[in-house]
Amino acid sequence: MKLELRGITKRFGALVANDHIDLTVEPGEIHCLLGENGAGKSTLMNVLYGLYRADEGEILLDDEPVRFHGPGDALAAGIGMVHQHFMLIPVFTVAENVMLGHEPTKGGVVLDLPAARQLVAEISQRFGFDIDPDDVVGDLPVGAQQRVEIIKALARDAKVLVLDEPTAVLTPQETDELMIIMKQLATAGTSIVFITHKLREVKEVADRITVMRLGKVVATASPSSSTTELASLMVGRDVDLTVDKNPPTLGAESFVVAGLTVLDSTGQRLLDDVTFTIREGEILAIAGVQGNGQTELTEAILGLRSGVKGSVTLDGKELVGASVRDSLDAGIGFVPEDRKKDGLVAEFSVAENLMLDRSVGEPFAKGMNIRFDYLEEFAQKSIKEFDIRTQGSDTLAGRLSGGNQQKVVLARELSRELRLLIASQPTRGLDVGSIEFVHERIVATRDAGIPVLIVSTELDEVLGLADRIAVMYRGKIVGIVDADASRAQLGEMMAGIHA
Amino acid sequence: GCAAAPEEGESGAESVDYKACAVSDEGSWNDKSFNEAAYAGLTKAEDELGVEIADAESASADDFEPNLSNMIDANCDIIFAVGFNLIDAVNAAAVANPDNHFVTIDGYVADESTTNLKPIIYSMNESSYLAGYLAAAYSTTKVIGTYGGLQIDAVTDFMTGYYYGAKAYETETGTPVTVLGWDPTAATGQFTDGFGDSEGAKNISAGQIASDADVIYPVAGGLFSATSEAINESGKDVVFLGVDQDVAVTSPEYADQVLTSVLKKMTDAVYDVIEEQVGGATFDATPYVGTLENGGTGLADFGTFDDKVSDEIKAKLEELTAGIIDGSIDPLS
Amino acid sequence: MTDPTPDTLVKPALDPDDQAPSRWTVALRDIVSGSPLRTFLAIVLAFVVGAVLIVLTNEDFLESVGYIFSRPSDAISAAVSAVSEGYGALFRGSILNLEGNSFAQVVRPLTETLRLATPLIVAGLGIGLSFRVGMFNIGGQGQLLFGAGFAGFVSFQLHLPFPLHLLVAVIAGIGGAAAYGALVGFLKARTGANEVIVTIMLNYIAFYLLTYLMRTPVMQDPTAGGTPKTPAPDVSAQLPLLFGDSFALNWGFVLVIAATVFFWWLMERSTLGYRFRAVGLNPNAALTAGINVNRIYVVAMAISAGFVGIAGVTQALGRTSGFTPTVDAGIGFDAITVALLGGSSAGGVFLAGLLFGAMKAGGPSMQIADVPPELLGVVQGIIVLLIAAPPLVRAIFRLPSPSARTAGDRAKRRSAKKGGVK
Amino acid sequence: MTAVISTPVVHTVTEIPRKWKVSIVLGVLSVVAFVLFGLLGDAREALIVFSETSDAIVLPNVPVTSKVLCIVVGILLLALAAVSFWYTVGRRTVPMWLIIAFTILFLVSLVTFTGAGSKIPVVFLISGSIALATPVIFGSLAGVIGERVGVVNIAIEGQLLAGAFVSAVVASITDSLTLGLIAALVGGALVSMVLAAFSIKYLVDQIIVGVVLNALVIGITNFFYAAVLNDNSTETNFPGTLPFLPIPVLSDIPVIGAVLFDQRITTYIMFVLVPLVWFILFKTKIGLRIRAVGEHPLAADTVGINVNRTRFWTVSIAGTIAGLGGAALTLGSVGAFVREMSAGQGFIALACVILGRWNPWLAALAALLFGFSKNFRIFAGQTGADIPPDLIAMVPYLVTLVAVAGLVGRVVGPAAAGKPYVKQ
Ligand SMILES: Nc1ncnc2c1ncn2[C@@H]1O[C@H](COP(=O)(O)OP(=O)(O)OP(=O)(O)O)[C@@H](O)[C@H]1O
Ligand SMILES: Nc1ncnc2c1ncn2[C@@H]1O[C@H](COP(=O)(O)OP(=O)(O)OP(=O)(O)O)[C@@H](O)[C@H]1O
Ligand SMILES: [Mg+2]
Ligand SMILES: [Mg+2]
Repeated sequence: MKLELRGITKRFGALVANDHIDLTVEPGEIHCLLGENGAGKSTLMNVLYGLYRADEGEILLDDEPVRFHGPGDALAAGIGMVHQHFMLIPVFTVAENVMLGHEPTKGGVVLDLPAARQLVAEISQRFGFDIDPDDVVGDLPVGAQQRVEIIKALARDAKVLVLDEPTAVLTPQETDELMIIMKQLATAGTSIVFITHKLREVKEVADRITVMRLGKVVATASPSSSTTELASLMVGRDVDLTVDKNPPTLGAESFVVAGLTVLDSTGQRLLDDVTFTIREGEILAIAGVQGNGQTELTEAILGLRSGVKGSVTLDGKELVGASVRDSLDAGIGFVPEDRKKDGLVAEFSVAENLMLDRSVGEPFAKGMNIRFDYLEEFAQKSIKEFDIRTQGSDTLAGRLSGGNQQKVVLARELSRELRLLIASQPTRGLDVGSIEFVHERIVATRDAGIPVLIVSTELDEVLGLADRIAVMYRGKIVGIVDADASRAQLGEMMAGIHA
Repeated sequence: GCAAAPEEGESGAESVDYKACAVSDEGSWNDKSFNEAAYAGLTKAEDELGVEIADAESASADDFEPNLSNMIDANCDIIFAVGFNLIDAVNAAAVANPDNHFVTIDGYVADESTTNLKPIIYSMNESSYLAGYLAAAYSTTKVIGTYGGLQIDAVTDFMTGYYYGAKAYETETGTPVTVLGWDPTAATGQFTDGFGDSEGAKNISAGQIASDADVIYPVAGGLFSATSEAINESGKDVVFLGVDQDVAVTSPEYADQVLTSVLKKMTDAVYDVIEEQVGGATFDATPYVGTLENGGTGLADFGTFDDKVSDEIKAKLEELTAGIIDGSIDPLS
Repeated sequence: MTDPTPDTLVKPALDPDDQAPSRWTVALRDIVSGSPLRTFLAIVLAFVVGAVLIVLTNEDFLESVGYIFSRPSDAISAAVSAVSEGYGALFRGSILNLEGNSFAQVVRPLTETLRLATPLIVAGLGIGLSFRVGMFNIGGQGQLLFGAGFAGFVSFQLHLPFPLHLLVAVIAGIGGAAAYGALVGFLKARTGANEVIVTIMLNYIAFYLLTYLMRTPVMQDPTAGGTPKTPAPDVSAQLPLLFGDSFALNWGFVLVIAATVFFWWLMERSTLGYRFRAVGLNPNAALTAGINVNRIYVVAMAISAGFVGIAGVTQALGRTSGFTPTVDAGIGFDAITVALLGGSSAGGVFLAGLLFGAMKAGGPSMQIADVPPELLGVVQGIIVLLIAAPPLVRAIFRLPSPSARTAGDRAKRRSAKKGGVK
Repeated sequence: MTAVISTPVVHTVTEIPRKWKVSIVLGVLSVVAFVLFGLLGDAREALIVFSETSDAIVLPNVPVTSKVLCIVVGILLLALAAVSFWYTVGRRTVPMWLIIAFTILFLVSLVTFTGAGSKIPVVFLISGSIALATPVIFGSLAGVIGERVGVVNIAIEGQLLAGAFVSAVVASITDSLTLGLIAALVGGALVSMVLAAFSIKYLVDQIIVGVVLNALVIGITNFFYAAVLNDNSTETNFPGTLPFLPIPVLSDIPVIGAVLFDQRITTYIMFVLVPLVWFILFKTKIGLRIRAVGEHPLAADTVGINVNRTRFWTVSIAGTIAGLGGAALTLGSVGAFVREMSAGQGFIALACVILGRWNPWLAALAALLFGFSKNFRIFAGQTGADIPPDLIAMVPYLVTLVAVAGLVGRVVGPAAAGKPYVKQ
């Protein structure tokens, strides 16, 4: 089926996420949509899918204008989508997830579960997926969930398939498998829109490429274009993602993690015998596909988890069993991976957020009273030093852009006397300018002789920042390598193959 | 809506310049029982004497005091505080407003020197004793039941009399009689969660019926309707006894289950007090105690059950009445 | 956006499934941001609905509707007089009694309003505090009963000289209620039990427990004859009258003003209040920032219940006679509506408590004017429902949407034109 | 949109932590039953009464020595507790059947102990419990459905009260019990619709709307009770009750017949609704969609399910069920409406929703347990057991509290319950 978008505009308040976007996808074509974080790719596809209502513009399928009032209409018209954030119901089985919305029934009322199972089995077999229809989706690894999403789309016989950053959660090997499937589908006549910002993938599968930046289509390119060419189209200037830093000046091994294991309430090992050390003045980066225990690792170090065994020492002080408060007092600065959920109180002002982890005693309080004058002074200083773009210290943190929210968290965490900095996904969702700033601050912290632990799923960031790299897979550290390791080697390690 | 408009200026009995007011205990006037009986005295005075009346229901104990003081502000000539729970509030009001006249029903005077507060109280154990004897005699299973709306003296007074009346039958005839729902020696028994708890009342009644009770004495205001429902559900031949008013008359829909009612003639007492005052009598604070002797309390007639109560029993009840009046029978033992 | 997979991991302190922040965020923002105009309009609207109910249940009006076409003026005048009599009585009972014979009689309604508002305000503060920590405390009734029970116990079982006795009784009441609140916080923190259900069950338990104790020598008034009732508090433990014998208003009101100021300081100025607010708005972030969220739940519930306990204290000690198990007089539940209406802020709750106190004070005189005071329950419900749903009030009165109107946004737009905030 | 996907890694389960709580509770209770009711129990005789003399088939009364039976049952309880320990040691969860069997046996022991020296009317104990549980079961079904679709229904109390009020008034005025029942459906649905509209359209917090609605329904019914019903109660508040509809033959079976087959239409509806709601939720297309909306509304939206419409109608229909519960309070029990007669049963229903883990069967069982504890108060009061009545009255609430805090604790409900769904 041929898909055509004409002049699609979508605003979120004052923000124009899509600005008069035109896009055509021919039948059987794999069309790549390339763009930085926040370029408006997902928004465009959500408009196509009927999830968002466009402010302007029209959609044509096989040259017929269509109007979608909701995803139901889009699905009926043959559009399938694998969403960037999976749209699976964790407590349902695979079969239930796949049939949801177009359930086979007996007599129009009672679910026909065998029929749904049959359908899942058939599709799995056709594409060589190893999926059991009766597995509960929440128990499946991410890669398998991804495949369930694809089965969902295929089960509805999608003529146009949108894949929104499907590779973000996949290992390189799984990515390769996915690309093969995409090619299979395209050959069978399905039109595919493939969203990513990984240039290698684009070059491998795309028939055509559309590049978006800041809500606009900035170019249409062919896969033969060079990587740097595509990159500068995407970013809007020449890119240099390397981080400027001097070789490390290493001090004592002040941070030691030994045999750290985390069990969840059902007894599963989320973290399995993790051991590493970081020296003063060194950055250790944890690489790995999302969901392999990185979150649990940082949370266990901070004291946010129960069921922790093993040992974590900072400057010789044991932190397993200590409270979060104790860990912070021991000198840990912590930048959580999800700043909105764990880093900030959105309804607090910038200033109030800056004292979140020091609400007792000096310097922000005197007795039970908050020292508002000191707080204001501190806030002004932080705003200036960290270039936080806000109307004032009393602006609510939730109203800041993502990058500035991150700067608030950094300003807070770096303002204490640190003995260890832990930063998870420090630049997720930030623009290039902010990324550079954050990287600079992290390197400066290292250069001040503080051990730094970075967790990032972006290989570029890991390679740019790290002095050493540890790769995690299924809760274990697969290996620790030097910063000059090759992408290929890291890729294999991320897939669980030992270096 | 096309009816003709009425003529202007119709009004009731010629009016006198006297205002009688009443404040209820927690609960509404239309409780088919205690409050209703007292309130009826007020409306009777309105109809027959032409006095002006005003009333206030109390939703909670917190309302007693404001309700009373509003009545004082509303220039009431006499204020009836209907219910045991109002004792404190009405005593305080009487002391604070020596020029107003108060009547407490079921209450007492806390301070001897108070001369503007008249208690109206009843010896309900006397008539209840008769009811207990009657119930025991009427019962074929020789199991009878009772329950209260709250475990307070104003309620258990009824139940105790009932218990000893039944036991009197037992001693007299030698037939063992089981009284469910109240044991005066241990002071334990069955009570609902207040006078509005019809669900509880129904279940207590159902439980007593399941244990073979065939006469039930609900001392719980209007909750007899729940007992009636329990009787209907059981499909058994069970009767109950009314309290306060003659239930067979005031709620005729239940007449075929009302063996008799134990009367607490508050309507008359309230009316009499107002009538006296309107007639110009000086306010007399001496307590009025309703007894079998002065007819303030007693059994109603047997209504539809008249022919089911043998003359023998009727005679016996007369005899007991006389005994209680002359003091030879103590209804509380 | 919700995660596609549930976080089945259990963090030590926080219920992972307790997604309270988002829900609470929305709710609290709604509540706390109630603009005065909207509140005013909601109150007006609720009284209009009340007027309609008065008219529809007025006998004269219903009679005259029967011949509305032959003489419509009757219906109209009946309606007008019913409403004006009803609301006139409300005014007379709660603000000024212009028919009064003496100054005292004229202004007594006002003091009655203050007296009845006293426990409502302070219980509302307590409930409001729990809201701001992200807990839904429906246990006002039980906490009030505990407060009254403990204060009462001290007031008639201990015998001490005047100011000391009163002081000890007040502290005992607050402490008793706070202990009860701490239990709720502990159960939530420790077992993850839903506090809505825990507090409701504890309401019943407190009621029956108190009733039981009032039948035992521990708390029974020996003269009450079987009735569950306490003895009168010793004079040395009673809250003294504020303006002499003509007015029932007592020092409890002053205590409550002090409590209101304390509440303001606690929530807006103190570090503890800061942590309460942080936990209420985003417990995850608070936990990550080293705040012991579980301990905050326990402490906050204790303080919340302590405030409600003050209401119990004024109920128990603001009288010369003993009290019964119904001493809470619905205040525990009304406090929830007061807190919602007052936006859980010190000033808001104070004003909301006054409004509800006025309605309570006006009830009896409405009754004399033959309008059931139950009407005020409807009016209160409608007010709070409207306050809770700002878009609805805006729709009814065609107010502009606030999103385009806040000062911040105007400033943002201005600066956006200038090329962004630098 | 920086939502973070954090998927726990799946590994082979190594050490499931042993959860002792259930076993310990059962252990303690079994020892209490064995020692207190059994060994130290009452040696008097209790007469177990299975049928009325008027029944079609009369089973003989069975006299038992209270103490002996309690010892026997106590041994069974100890055995069950031992089995539960065995499960826990083996790192397995104690199965539901065991907990249910234990509860029933414990109650048997309690009743036998209390009934020493008097009669134990079995039919009254069971059917009384069912009668007291009926409104709660209706309410909890409404709660289960509402939370399953993502709307927390604190307004069950208000729905019960509204259903009770309108059913009594309509049946009374029209003289038709059928119309009264229909009115109850409408009344419950109306309250639900306000709840749904405010929480779905106006995005007001669901708990707040629920609490306010309860207050409002109490206010409105109190007002009309005082302003209208009070003055002419025979016309407006004297509906009578629904007739009993014994099912021929079946109703003659001893005990079971009286309990299951000789009931009012409201009770029969309840018997049918519990399995029906379960079936609809878990076996039908609409049920799958309802649960999807309650778990992950956005995901449901992406497959073409209209989330808010599904929520609105599901909650509204659940409201009709709660409304019927209200009718069960009036037409199905005592007839006339009484002020605030729901008396907190809506909140108990809410507790049953959680105790029953959002499952209609378990919620109904929880409600039955509550009904039994209320009924036990009546039974104990009648046998003259000398426990202070105020303390017995406290038992149902204490049981609920202990169950919610002790046994259930941190259970996971529908993930999106309580959260509004906003579409861009
Ligand atoms: N629901 C929303 N409300 C407000 N703003 C939004 C919403 N969704 C997206 N945006 C904003 O619109 C812009 C485009 O977002 P979109 O998700 O389409 O980007 P993207 O190109 O898919 O980025 P990424 O590669 O990170 O997925 C961003 O600035 C984002 O913050
Ligand atoms: N809830 C909100 N209310 C008001 N303004 C908002 C809100 N959220 C975002 N904004 C404003 O909208 C603009 C765009 O925000 P957005 O988060 O999309 O920024 P961004 O382009 O992703 O920036 P960054 O790269 O720093 O994340 C910012 O100016 C921000 O202040
Ligand atoms: Mg995207
Ligand atoms: Mg951003």
